[in-house]
Amino acid sequence: MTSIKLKLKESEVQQLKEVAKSFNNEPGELINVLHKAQEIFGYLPAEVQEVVAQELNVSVAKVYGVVTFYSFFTMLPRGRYPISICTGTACYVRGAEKVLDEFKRLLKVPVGETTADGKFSITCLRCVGACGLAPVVMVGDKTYGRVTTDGVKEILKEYEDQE
Amino acid sequence: MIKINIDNRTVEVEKGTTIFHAAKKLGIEIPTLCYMNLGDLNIEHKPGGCRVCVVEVEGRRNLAPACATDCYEGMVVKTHSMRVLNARKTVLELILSDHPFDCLVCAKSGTCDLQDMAIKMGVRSIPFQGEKSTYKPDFSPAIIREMDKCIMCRRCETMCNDFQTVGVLSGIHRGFEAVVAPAFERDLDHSECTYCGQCVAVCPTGALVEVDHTTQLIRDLADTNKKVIVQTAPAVRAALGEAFGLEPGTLVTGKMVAALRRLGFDYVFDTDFAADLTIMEEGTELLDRLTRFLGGDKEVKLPMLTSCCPGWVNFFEYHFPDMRDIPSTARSPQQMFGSIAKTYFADKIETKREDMIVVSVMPCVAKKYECTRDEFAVDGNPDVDYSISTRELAMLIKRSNIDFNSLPEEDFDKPMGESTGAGVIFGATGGVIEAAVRSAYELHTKKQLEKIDFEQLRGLGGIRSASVDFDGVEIKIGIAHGLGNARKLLEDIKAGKSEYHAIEIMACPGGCIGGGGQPLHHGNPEIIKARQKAIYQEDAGKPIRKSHENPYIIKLYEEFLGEPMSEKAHHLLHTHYFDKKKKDILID
Amino acid sequence: MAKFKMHMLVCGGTGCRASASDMLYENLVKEVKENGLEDEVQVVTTGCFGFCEKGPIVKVIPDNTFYVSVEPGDAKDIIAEHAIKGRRVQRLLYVDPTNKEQIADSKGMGFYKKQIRIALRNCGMIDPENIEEYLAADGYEALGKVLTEMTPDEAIQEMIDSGLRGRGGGGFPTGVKWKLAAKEKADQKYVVCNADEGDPGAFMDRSILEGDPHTVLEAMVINGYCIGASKGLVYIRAEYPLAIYRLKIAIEQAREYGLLGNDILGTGFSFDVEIRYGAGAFVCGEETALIHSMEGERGEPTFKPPFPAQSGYLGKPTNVNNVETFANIPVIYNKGAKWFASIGTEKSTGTKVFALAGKINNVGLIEVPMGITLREVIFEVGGGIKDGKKFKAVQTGGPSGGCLTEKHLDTPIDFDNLLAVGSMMGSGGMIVMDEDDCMVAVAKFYLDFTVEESCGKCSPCRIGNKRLYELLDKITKGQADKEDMDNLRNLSYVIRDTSLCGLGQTSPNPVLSTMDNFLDEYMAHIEEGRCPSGVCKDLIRYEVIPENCVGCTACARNCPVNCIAGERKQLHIIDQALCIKCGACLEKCKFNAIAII
Amino acid sequence: MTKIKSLADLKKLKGDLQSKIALREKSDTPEGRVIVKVAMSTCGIASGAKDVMEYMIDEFEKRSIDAIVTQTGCIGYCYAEPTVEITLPGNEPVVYGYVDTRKADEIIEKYIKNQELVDGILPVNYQTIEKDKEE
Repeated sequence: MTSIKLKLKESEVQQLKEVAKSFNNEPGELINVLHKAQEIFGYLPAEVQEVVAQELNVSVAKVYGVVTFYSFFTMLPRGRYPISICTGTACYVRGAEKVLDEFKRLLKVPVGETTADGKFSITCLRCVGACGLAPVVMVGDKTYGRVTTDGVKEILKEYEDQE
Repeated sequence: MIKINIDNRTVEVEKGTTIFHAAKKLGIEIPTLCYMNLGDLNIEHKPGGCRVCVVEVEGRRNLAPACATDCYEGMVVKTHSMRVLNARKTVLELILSDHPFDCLVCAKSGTCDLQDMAIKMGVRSIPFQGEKSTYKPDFSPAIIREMDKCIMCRRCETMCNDFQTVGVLSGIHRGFEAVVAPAFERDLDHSECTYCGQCVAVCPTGALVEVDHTTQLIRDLADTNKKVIVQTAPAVRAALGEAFGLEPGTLVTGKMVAALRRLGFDYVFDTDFAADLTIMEEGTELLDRLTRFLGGDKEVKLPMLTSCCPGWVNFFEYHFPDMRDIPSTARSPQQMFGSIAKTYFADKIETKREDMIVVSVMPCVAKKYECTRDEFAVDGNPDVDYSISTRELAMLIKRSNIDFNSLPEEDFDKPMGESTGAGVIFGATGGVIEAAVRSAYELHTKKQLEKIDFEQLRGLGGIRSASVDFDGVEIKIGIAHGLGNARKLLEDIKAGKSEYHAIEIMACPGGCIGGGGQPLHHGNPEIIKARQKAIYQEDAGKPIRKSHENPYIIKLYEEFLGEPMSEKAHHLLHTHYFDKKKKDILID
Repeated sequence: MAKFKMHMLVCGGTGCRASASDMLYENLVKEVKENGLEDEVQVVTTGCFGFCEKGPIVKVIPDNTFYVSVEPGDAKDIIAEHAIKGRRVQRLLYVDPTNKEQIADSKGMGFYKKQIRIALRNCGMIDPENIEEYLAADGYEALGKVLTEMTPDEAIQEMIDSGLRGRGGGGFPTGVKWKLAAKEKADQKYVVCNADEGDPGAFMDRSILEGDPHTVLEAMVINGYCIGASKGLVYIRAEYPLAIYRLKIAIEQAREYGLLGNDILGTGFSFDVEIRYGAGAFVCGEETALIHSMEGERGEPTFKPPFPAQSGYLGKPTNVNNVETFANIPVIYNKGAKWFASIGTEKSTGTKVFALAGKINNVGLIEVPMGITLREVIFEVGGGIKDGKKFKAVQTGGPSGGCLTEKHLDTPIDFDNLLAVGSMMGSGGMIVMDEDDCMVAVAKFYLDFTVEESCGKCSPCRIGNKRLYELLDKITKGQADKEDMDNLRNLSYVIRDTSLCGLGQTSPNPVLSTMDNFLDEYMAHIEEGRCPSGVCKDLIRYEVIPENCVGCTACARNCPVNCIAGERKQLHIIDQALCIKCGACLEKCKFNAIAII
Repeated sequence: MTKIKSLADLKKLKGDLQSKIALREKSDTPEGRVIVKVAMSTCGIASGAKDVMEYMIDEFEKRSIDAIVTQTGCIGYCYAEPTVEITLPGNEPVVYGYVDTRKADEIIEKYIKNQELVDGILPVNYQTIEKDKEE
């Protein structure tokens, strides 16, 4: 754990406080508030969790306990183009693992991490419910179906030219 | 009432009784690692997580956790069928497969529930090998966390959150990675931990233990240049015997003194002496505040809160810093003792402060932290050098080849070993306030108390209240033990709803007798009750039972301090509190 | 404008193509041309009819003639007889196996009864973002009927009579569950819709919410009326943005039309629905865990009793049903419990939606009556195994279910039968596996899932599943011995016997069922160090077959670790020490010169 | 929209809506309108249903075809996404699978304009429950 304290943008903190208020600062709304917080900040660093804890009057440990329980919440900033590879059963039997390996090989980062340039990050997720298109890969909100190892290169190419 | 059959025997139990308790009625001890029930203290923890207590219930598809399954009429239960024993042993082997095998060098060895269970189940090898959980050990001033040894019973979490409402510990991550930890897996030192030690008191394994000062102590005792002085807290004598196989509630004051002397302490003193001193200061402060209040002073802060419990002091510094002017400024007995020992007594025996080591034996883990606070040191030399727990003392006695049970009864040394019954009852919830009332009443009314025992202040209810007639003035008193209960009283004060004049707060269940440094109660609330009884028994047997009548206290004021709340007393016996609430959210 | 008088639909599904439908198509086109019918008869290929057993299939429009087992040579007759003379070719007609009657018109074929759409009735039919289309399709009529014509007790009785069982996995009778919640006395009760579809490979709940969100809302209001609740909550996966979006629209519209909110349909009954988001925890499909999650806690299950019906959300009586269960409910009230109970089997009434996936041709959502056999589902509705491979196993019930084999194919599907053969209905995932799937690796895949999704609260699930996974891993690496098999089995039994919630109680099913049905595969790994399906990386090698290698260099160029050596037009060799067994060479080789050994 | 106040209101509204939909489908022209339903569920959209839908709307306008295009949920043919259902006036609905813009163009030109079937029809292989018809 890094000891360098992250500085949050005041406007974003304010936004988060508004969100908490819109949920009546109810401790029971913790998960809803965390969802919104992740939308605002992109991820949930310790500092954000501290604000959430303060606003909902729950212990930071509890917030952290909840954040680490659910795989949807992340404490690491994701890449500008977060790549999610579905590793649900349908995708698994149709070769998701090979697709995942190819992403890892080409981007040279393990699952859960972001490339040095902050462009791509790789995560695995469980079934997006598009099993008909297995194996499925998502980049941001865009879904790619029937992805092959060859297709991996093409997907990356789409984003490499940007920025 | 319903009838059920356990291991071919019938028992009648009330509706809502679990299999675990029904079996107990038949003398069947179903093993468990996570279940904990502290009866009167209103702490029941039954997550049904360890699955060691599983039993076979006829007609049920899978095994049932005895701790969480209610009995029903006609239920047929088997607690040691082949299926049960195999499952129980396998579950235990699984737990052990994710546990370090360093039993021989573990602080908990011999008092570890997991070790006990492995012996009981006859585990001879672990059929499962695989990844083990590893965590960075966490060394705080009072508590050591070695989460490799955590078995996820979550008792600590319940104590920290539900009972203490401190909220430092929480279950984090999930699945195999799940463990109990402070936020962001930071060290306790960087959390809002009060060091109350209740997590340590209930931990079934060596995952949570206190910081061990015994080696340091042995070294200091061997140093001939040092005068080593020990003080023992009231609750220690009511529990130390348990470590030597004596019945809970056996008073071992005399043997304890003898043992300490044999260990090599130069002076064996009593924290009770300092407790009497605390009453002089705190009682005077209370009377002062009351007099001003009754005289119409609107500025005066009431109720006054006691301040002897270091866990409690930490608690309000973290959680209610804006109310830190309400508690008494009197230092705790441990610190008053250290302060007087290293001034008044040091002068008496003509020893320099640096050559004196003051050690305390405490039922407490937070005391280890308290004596490290900067404000309790002079030029970096602490008033109390370190504090050892009742458990550490027991270990030390054993290590030093002392047969505790055959020791003679000996008396404390003078002058700081002389105490009254009022000092003794500091060890139980309600005791501090009772001691204060005994003195304050007489000092205020200038009348003799007819009845010294204030039964209405005793008991084990989490929040208790009583009123005492101070010769026409009704003084309302509140008592809370457990920080969760304290929180309720504080919130009332904050909301202006509190009617009390004085409130006693102790962090631990039952007060110091249930402290985090005591021999482990292994979830048996009867032990705490027995210790409480012993405390009041010691009080009843004392010739002097009111602090202000302690001749050595009187002498101390005459020779050294002057008056209670004098400038010197202020300097040596009072303190101030800090705002420890974290509010440093950085904004760009 | 060219208008054909006749269309000939030739099945171009993979199954039929395997039985030469391509040639049939060509022959038909040729015949049409030769007879100069180009302007009258059009021949087109279609997707799978789902009747692959009797393929290739030709359907003639407009008379709906359905020809089965048509061979390429039959093209001549079909054109000559049917197209020119207007007479059906009798010998190619389908014969009903029950009464041996020839059926000419496909509409009369029992085959179409294989799928009945109740829960999915509106999916793909109406615009999910337009309440008017739902209303036009009998929407909210069941609600009107229940609110104005039935007492809560009567409505619950109707539900009990229908025999509907929870579609989320457990199969608990829905009406009975409602009754339990109804009899509790409380100032507030809750209806919860479990839309936290976590079973990998199942997506019917998402489809229903995306295609017909109002049906769920309507059912929730009915549920609320029955148990005396005025608040409903939908607990939905945050990973389903479209479903959330459409559900929100539906809630808004229902409020606008007064179908949610106060005094619904002037009956004085009030009910409203809120959305709660899941955050990616499979265990939250378990009701107590789901409720804790909705309360903002870690989604750890708690021991039952108390059941949610007694003490659920915020300690109040709560009824939890899943999306598919709710989707059936309006139809039950519209058409009656008796009608519903007439579909399916005696103990499992109605239909079940399955998500067919894996090595099957027609990956998709199907809704079939209970009691249909696995064979019918896989080989008829599902169109058989992909690429003409051999069927090996079908996994039902997701990570809680088991792998069933050839010998189970004729088992009628219902809650109890699946349980009896070591699997379970689960939420309706159905993953088909072929000869290329290693069953030990499949079991390991599921355990990997369970290990990741275990909440960690109870020891057998937290540590036991990890150890199960490690034992399986050992087997797939060829490092296990027979004792490990004993440990694997004992551990599986103990985890099942001692775990706190359904997740752990069922997590060993994939292991136990594969051990029971594919013991030889396990033993091949252990005794021979061999993976019969050629899947387990540590037990296989990629080798160049010298006779087939032409030295095209394709493999060497595509090898990610450059471990293939060889000059152009010369034999290539794989350096086994460097090979990472990614299989790229095998994929790239056009000459069958690379083999898994 | 005013709230529906009673069951009678609800039934009346349903009747109105059904005829409104029927009317909408009839259009002013004697032949009636072409009804196009695009399956827009997650998997449909992921495989490009949105592009297909937009393309068809544009093309209908360009080619002056009187059609209404609506979105709908998943029909279950996940393997063949995107899927589009087309109902020509007076005809049974026909579902096409694997529809991309090129295929859509072919469907418009051949099927919609000329009632010429195009390869890739997905046969209906399920039963629907009978809807209760009002009066």
